[in-house]
Amino acid sequence: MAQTRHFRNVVMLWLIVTVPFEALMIFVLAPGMPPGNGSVQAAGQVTDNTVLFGLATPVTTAVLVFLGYCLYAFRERDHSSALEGPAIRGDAGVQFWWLLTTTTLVLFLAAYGSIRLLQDGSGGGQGPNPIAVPAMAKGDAPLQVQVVAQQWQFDYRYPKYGFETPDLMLPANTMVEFHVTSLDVIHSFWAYQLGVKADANPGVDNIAYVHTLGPLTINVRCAELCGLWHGYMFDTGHVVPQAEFATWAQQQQTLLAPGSKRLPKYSRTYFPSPVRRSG
Amino acid sequence: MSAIAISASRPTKSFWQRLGGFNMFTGIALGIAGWFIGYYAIGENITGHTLTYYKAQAGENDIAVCLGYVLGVVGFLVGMGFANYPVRRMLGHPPSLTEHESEGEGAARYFRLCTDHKVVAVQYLIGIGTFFFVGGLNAMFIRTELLSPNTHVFGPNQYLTLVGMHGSMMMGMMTSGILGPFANWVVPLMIGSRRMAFPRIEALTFWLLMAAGVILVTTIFWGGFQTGWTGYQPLGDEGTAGYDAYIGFFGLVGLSMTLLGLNLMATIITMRAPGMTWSRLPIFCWGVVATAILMVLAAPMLIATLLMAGMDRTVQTGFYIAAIGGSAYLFQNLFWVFGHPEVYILALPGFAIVMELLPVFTRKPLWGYRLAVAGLLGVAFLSFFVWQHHLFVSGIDADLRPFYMLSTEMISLPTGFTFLVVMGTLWRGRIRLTVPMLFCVGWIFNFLFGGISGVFLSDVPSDVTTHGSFFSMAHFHYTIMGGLVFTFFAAVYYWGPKMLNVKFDERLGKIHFWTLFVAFNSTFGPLFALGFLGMPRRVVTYPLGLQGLNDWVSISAYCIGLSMLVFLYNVVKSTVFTREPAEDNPWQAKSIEFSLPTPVPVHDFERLPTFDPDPYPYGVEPAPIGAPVPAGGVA
Amino acid sequence: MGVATATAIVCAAIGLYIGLYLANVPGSAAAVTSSQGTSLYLATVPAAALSDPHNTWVSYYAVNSSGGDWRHDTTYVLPAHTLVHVTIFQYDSPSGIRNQFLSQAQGTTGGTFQVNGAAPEQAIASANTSHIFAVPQLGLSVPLQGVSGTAKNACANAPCSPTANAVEKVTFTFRTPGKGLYRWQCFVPCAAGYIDGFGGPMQTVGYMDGFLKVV
Amino acid sequence: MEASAVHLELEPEPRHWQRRALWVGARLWCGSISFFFVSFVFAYFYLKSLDTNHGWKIGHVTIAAGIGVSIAALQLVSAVALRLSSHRRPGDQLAAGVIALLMGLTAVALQFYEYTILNFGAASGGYASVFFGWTSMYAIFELGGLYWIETQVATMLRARRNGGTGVDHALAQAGFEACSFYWAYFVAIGVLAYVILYIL
Repeated sequence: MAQTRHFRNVVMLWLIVTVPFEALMIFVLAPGMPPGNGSVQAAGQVTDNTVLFGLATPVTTAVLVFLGYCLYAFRERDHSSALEGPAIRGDAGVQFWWLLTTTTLVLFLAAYGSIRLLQDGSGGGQGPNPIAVPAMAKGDAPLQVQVVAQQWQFDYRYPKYGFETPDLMLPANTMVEFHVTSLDVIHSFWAYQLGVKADANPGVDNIAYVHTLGPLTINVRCAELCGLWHGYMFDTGHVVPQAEFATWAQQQQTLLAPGSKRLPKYSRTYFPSPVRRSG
Repeated sequence: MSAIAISASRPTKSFWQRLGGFNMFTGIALGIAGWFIGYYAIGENITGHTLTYYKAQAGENDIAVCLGYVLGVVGFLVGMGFANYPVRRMLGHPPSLTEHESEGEGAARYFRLCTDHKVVAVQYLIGIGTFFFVGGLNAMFIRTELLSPNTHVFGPNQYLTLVGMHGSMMMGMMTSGILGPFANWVVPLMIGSRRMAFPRIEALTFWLLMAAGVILVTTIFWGGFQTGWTGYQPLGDEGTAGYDAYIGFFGLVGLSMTLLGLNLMATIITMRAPGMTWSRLPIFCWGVVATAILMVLAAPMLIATLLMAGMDRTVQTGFYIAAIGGSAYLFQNLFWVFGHPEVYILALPGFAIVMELLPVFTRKPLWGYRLAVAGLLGVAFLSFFVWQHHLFVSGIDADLRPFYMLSTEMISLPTGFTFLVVMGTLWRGRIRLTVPMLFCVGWIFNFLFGGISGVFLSDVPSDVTTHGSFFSMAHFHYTIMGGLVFTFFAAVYYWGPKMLNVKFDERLGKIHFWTLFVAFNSTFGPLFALGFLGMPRRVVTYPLGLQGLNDWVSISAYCIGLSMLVFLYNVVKSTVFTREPAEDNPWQAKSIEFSLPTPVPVHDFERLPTFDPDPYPYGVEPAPIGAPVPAGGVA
Repeated sequence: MGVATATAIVCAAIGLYIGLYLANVPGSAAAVTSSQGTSLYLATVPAAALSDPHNTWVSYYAVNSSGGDWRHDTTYVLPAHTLVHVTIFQYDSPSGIRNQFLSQAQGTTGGTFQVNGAAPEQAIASANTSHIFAVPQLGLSVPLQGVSGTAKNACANAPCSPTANAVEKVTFTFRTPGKGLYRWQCFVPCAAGYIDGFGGPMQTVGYMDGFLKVV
Repeated sequence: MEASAVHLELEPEPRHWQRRALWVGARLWCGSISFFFVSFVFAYFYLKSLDTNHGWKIGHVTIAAGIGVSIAALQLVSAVALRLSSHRRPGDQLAAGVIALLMGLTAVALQFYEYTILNFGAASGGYASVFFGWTSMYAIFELGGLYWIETQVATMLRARRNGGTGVDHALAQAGFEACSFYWAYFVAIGVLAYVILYIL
């Protein structure tokens, strides 16, 4: 019958289109998927994106092939024609299978995403009480770096060394615990290659974990509109070998001593006088 | 009761006579007067230690500005004649529904309070269309600035104001982009009524929106606002009085939305003609119901949120100021409890229009009517439970993140219903690729990508990179521009001729579609890549390596602009120059609005219609012999 | 037709205003090159000139070597790869630093600055700080000492005079990078009246923000 | 039909449409104001639980308990009177309307009087913000509700003066019912405000 033939055509076309696209996605595009394998968390995101692309591709091609086929096969080419289509008002079987398929997909995605998220936090800001502390962060004390955002610059406070600096420097192969906070408005600390993004809110300590791998250059940008120079709130950070990091930290301690002695006591949040409209 | 007699003619007056009385010009005059009273007569005379200090230091008086806006709007509405009826009611005169319904046939009725739903619809179409084009112009400016990696044409202040104005105008004005013009016009006709349940409120929603638009533009007088359309606090609190204009704008938009939704819902609930049961309601009306639920419930939260921001700026409360017990999260939470339903307020009418138009152009009944209704209502319901996905990296307590991931992804189920309905309706139809149909097909393509990219954003690990980047920007342009604007044009080409009694040039319409479709995808497709490559939203700079993609996007965006000019030319040509009257039923549609003469008379129906069991009586019934055939077919 | 004309006039007026707003870019001032090298002379005032649209806003001005010839410019044109001597005439009083690590100068030659020609300093107390001249892209940031809040002859509005008004003269040198447009800003919450001291002039190019145009 | 005719005889719409529209409209509007005030409820509990910078209550924040209880009581009595009269004779409705109007106006006046005697200002922390924001918005909305009651009272007065001619009694009754429902619902929010702001 006609509709069986049409349906077979659609399925065949779908397979023909999907297989190469799927292969392209998984084998060609996936290895270069953002944000790259700069850290354990970033690599996790690459895997996650690969899974999502892998699942999204057949769904997308299914709809597009179906649409294209309909427009090709069922298009009325005789404009004066008054012919009508068949009066089909639904089909319980199709609806059931559609619902089952989409629900399965959705539940799988939600479960998969949750599992990945709970494993290591995926580099996202988790607020003051993280739910996903990576196993490695529980053992040895991770390196704490406080990211102090202000209009319009990120500063990095290393409580272990007692200084604050505008330069982000991290040791390689180390568990880092970012504490992101803000002194004025909302910013967002986005260390692209590390796969870290955490909003900086005034009065909030937003914790994000990342496990660095080899040496790396990091582009840091503000990802939340923070006013006039939002577009210029960027800097470049580095992941360096551990010995090099130790040397750098020592140098900075000396170099920044005059400023460091004026720093307020280390705290998870700061509330500088808000200077209200009332003055 | 006796039948209502309607007078079709009114005494003619000269142009100058018509200028007097209650109309737009009186409204503007009183609006300006109200501004001066609010700002100078009251606001500048309020004293107080803090205010004096503030005025001396910042050279600004937010209390006066806000009062000026409030009284300006009040003056405008009084001048339009909106106070007349409430005052009469205060004096005890009986209620009436037909007031200002027949304001003659001339163009003047479009410039005054008119409660004919068809007039309000056309007012909406023109008014919203104007702001849509201004918003689009802002987008062109934004893309011009992004032609180069560093500031070059506009300064950073102007750039951010452009970003904010573009976003606010599109989100605020286009929220009513389909419900304003098309639902107001077609819903009463579809359900067999002569008017809306509250005709004066219907007119009010439109004029409130226009007042809001003007207020938004006045932000420039204060130096603009730096917050984008989301208006995050405490950045907004730092802003100059330009942010007061933002508050005034969105506050009025929220009020307009609430009333528009309430009115449409009350109309559909109470004023259905005999035979128009819920199961015979055209799917467009169901879309309107779903959208109206969101409007009625979500928009008031926006008003409250912005009022809190306004109080922080004027009377020194501290809702959003962390140092004195407030929280920036409060704003983010409240804003997105409104904001996520808001994006479905934008998207759902698009679903409804596609499903309404497909049967006409495939010559088939709507496939899966109940599923379609379930899809619309399901999206509306779920949209209240997903807002924290906007806060996935915000540092809010993370415990609920898996829940919001699940609820967000679950929205793809009812959205999937819509897709299934669309696909089922296309299947084995006799598809006529007219201009409205082309735009519907465009919607299927665009919204597919919009929806799929939404899955990436709803997945927390993937969202960490894409959040707040051009990826999310591309995502919502695919859903809103690809979803709402495409269906808006589908509706313009479909109902527009009947509303305006003109015939559009079909060739130009096709040129408009194809250029828009190609340019749209060429503009927003690369933005996904830009987001993945690390470009945040709303920035005026970007790394040198991204210039190629950005320039490509900018040039494509100009092509969108050119495509819109084709549309504008088409509209102006057919409405002003050729003026070829529209046929009564150019699409051989079987819905009731096309059974009426063009132009539709003021009273719509002489006899109230009665309705058949099937809202979509298209197609040839299957042959009675043999088993019924499966539609989509499952192996 | 009357309606159309009126609408057209209103639209044109609005369009013109928007156009003027968009084209509103503050002027630029070039550094002075002499036998002593390249010098840039700036001044900060508690409030812009009375004729300014925001005459209550704190602002930078470009001046000449003797502190005269006031121009309301915030884009400063400098030669590339050159040592620039910057002199800032400080007429504003202190507001205090929000982030204390900025009390230390960074990115200047020797990491120091001089106040009124005295011995080079590395840092100053927050309570004495009026502004911070910072170019984050270059890692440059210099805290600027403010005049005493009780000074009798404090300047109110621009223009001010180094002879008639209380002034602190801050000098430092830094090396310009390659060609490009770099933004500068202030880090002290000095926009009185605005929450966090960061509204108004702190977020408007032409007051406490601007560009270094290195050519 | 002849569209050019000066007078058209139109089939009238069902009379109950307008009455039902009032019924539905009032309930929908209740939904809207619920979400409006839910924002303040949310703000209250959110800011209280966060207590950012120990700023929930800064300094001495003591509320005028007597005034609070008076406002709530006045509103409650007005709502009960109005709602109970909604299915009674117009005479009772008129009396209830006048009572509700007077009590409501007194409540609004008391609210603004309270602002002048409190020992804290709007800037005294999260609680003060919510208190001033919620109560002032409530008072403004209350004036809107009182306007509606006033129109009912005025309509009944005028009808009584005219001897009841030209009045659609069923419609007037529907209007009164919708108004009293809205008022009762609105006052319930007011009582909630009292419980949350004064007792919790």
